[in-house]
Amino acid sequence: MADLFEEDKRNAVEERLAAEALIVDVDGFEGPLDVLLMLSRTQKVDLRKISVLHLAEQYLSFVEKAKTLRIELAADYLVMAAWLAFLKSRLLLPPDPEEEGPSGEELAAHLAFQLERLQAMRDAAAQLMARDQMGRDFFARGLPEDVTRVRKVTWSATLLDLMQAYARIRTKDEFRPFVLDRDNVFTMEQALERMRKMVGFAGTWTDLVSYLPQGWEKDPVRRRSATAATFAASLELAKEGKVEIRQSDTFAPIQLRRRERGHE
Amino acid sequence: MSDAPENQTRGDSLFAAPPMGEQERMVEAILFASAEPVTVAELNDRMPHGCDAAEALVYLRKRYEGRGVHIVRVGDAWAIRTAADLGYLMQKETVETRKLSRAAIETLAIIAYHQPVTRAEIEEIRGVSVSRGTVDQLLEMEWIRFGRRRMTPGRPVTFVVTPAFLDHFGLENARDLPGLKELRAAGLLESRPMDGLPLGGAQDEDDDEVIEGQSELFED
Amino acid sequence: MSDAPENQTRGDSLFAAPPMGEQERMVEAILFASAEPVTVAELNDRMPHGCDAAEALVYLRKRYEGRGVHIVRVGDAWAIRTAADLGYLMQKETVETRKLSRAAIETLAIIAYHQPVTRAEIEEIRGVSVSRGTVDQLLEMEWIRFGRRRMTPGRPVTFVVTPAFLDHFGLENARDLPGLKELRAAGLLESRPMDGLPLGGAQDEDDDEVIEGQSELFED
Repeated sequence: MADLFEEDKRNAVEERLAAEALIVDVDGFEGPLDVLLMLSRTQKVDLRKISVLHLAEQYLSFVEKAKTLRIELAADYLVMAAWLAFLKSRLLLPPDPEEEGPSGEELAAHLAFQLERLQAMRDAAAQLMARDQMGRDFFARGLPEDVTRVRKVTWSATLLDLMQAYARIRTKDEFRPFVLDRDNVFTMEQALERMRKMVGFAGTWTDLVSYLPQGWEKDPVRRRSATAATFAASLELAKEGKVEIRQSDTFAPIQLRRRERGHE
Repeated sequence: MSDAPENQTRGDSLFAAPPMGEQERMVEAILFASAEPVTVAELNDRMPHGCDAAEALVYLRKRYEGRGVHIVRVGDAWAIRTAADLGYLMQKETVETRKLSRAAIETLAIIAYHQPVTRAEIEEIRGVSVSRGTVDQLLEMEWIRFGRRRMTPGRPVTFVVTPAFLDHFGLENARDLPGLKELRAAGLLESRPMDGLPLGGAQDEDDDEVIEGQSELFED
Repeated sequence: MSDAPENQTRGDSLFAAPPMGEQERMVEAILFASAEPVTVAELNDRMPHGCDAAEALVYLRKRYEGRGVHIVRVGDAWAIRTAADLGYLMQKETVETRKLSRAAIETLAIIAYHQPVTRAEIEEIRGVSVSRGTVDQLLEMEWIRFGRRRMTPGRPVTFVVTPAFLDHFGLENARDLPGLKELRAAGLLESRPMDGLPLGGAQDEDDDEVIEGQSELFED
């Protein structure tokens, strides 16, 4: 008996403290559900057996107290108050068969479920945080050895790549006639100019080779170019009627001489 | 050892795998070298052809029982962690974790126990809207991440906990959360939507998600 | 053990030291979690009063003999390190296959067709200078090597292809390379005209290549 009395007294004190705390410290609550959960604890019963009617009354008086203390309550606290006042009337009045939607009991049961679930999550959170935690109770390797990434690059190239590359270079070469080395080229214009000056003196058959410019006879490249140019020039001169050309046999020396006008 | 037949089958492969004792050493070396948990797949990948890291782990785990460090499982990965009873020796290594707000801790617990869970569902449970900062903080700590979108109108994103969360709290698995079974048995992990209650922050959020039955994430 | 008197002196202290097995666990955990090697003095400092870290280290060291990790001495401090023979597990090899650059393949082709060939000759044929990186790469791949020095002024080095090159391209001999005529017959010379512009240039990664006059190198 004495124990019970003691407990009641203690409860009363706790309740008072809690009520004071919530009024003074309303900002500390995380919304109406938090307040309801806090208030429900003062009922000292299993959350499943909570009296939602009583809870609604507790909440409404909490809001009243807050008003008298001129504590500004956020809108959702007032919305909850209005809803709980409605729930209270539903619970007190006999059910209206015309009324649609969930009954007062159903709404109360759901509120009780929500409170129980929130409490369960808070307990779970506390249990979680009470677990051994890494970096506090147990530790990972302090000196991890990095896995060195060895990147091995294999280069791919096929024989075809190789041949195409080579072909590309060679093709490039074949299509670069414009940058030919002029030093080793004797043009037909040059040959023509040279021969015009010389043919006047060529009264007898003379080998074409003797018309090659000085210094172009030895080097095969220069010789080829000079020969071709001189030959082309002599054909040009023949066309103009300035010279006559003859060749006794295939691959025999080509000879030319001045064409005398009077011979015609 | 009961692994003789196992070894025999493995002997059929082209290259003989190293003896199990060697494999155990390899797993030991790799786990010691890494601060992060290493998956069995990665272990097998790094070990020579034909190795069976999972089996080697069984032996290694046994070997470290009762020692100063343990072989622990984190999701499908494995790591070595110091024994929790020796934590007091590690003041030097202790990392000051940022103090989490009550809202953050509650939100984390709700995500862990109800995952995958939408923001609206978290708000329904807590009865207040969840601030962006809270979610951001948990995301930044890499304790939660986005899960799949819920196939409901608005396709809201869901949140789930990460392997880093499991590692931090020494959980092998999300199913090992303390009291999970009891909570489920008591029906407290169910979502029971009811219209007309002025609770939850869902209405003030952009995503007016429809709260529906909790999916069975822990049933796998 | 010769440390019995030591223990006795310490036994005089107010609190009995934990059993040696426990001390071993402690050393194990501290060495594991510490970011740097730990001295015996520091170990003793961190462990409960009356502990003998040096002795615990002896046991712990023995315990790890032949394991995947070892207790090693670093200066006058101690650390856990991977066994040397398992170092290869700490490497992850990623093989990447990349296509040889155009500059490299052209240089390689010239060396293959004209070997032994000097760098100046390669440049003459390509019409652009050959970057050091390109030659180095081919040398590193062991597809080309230095040949004899050319007996001309400056004694320039020459390049030749290697057996590894022949092996890679499935050639018995560099002379097996198809000649210009065959290239043409195979349609490989049917490239479009060049308008006198070098084909390479733009795509070559050695962008500082200088276009030079073409020479008569092909008059062989």
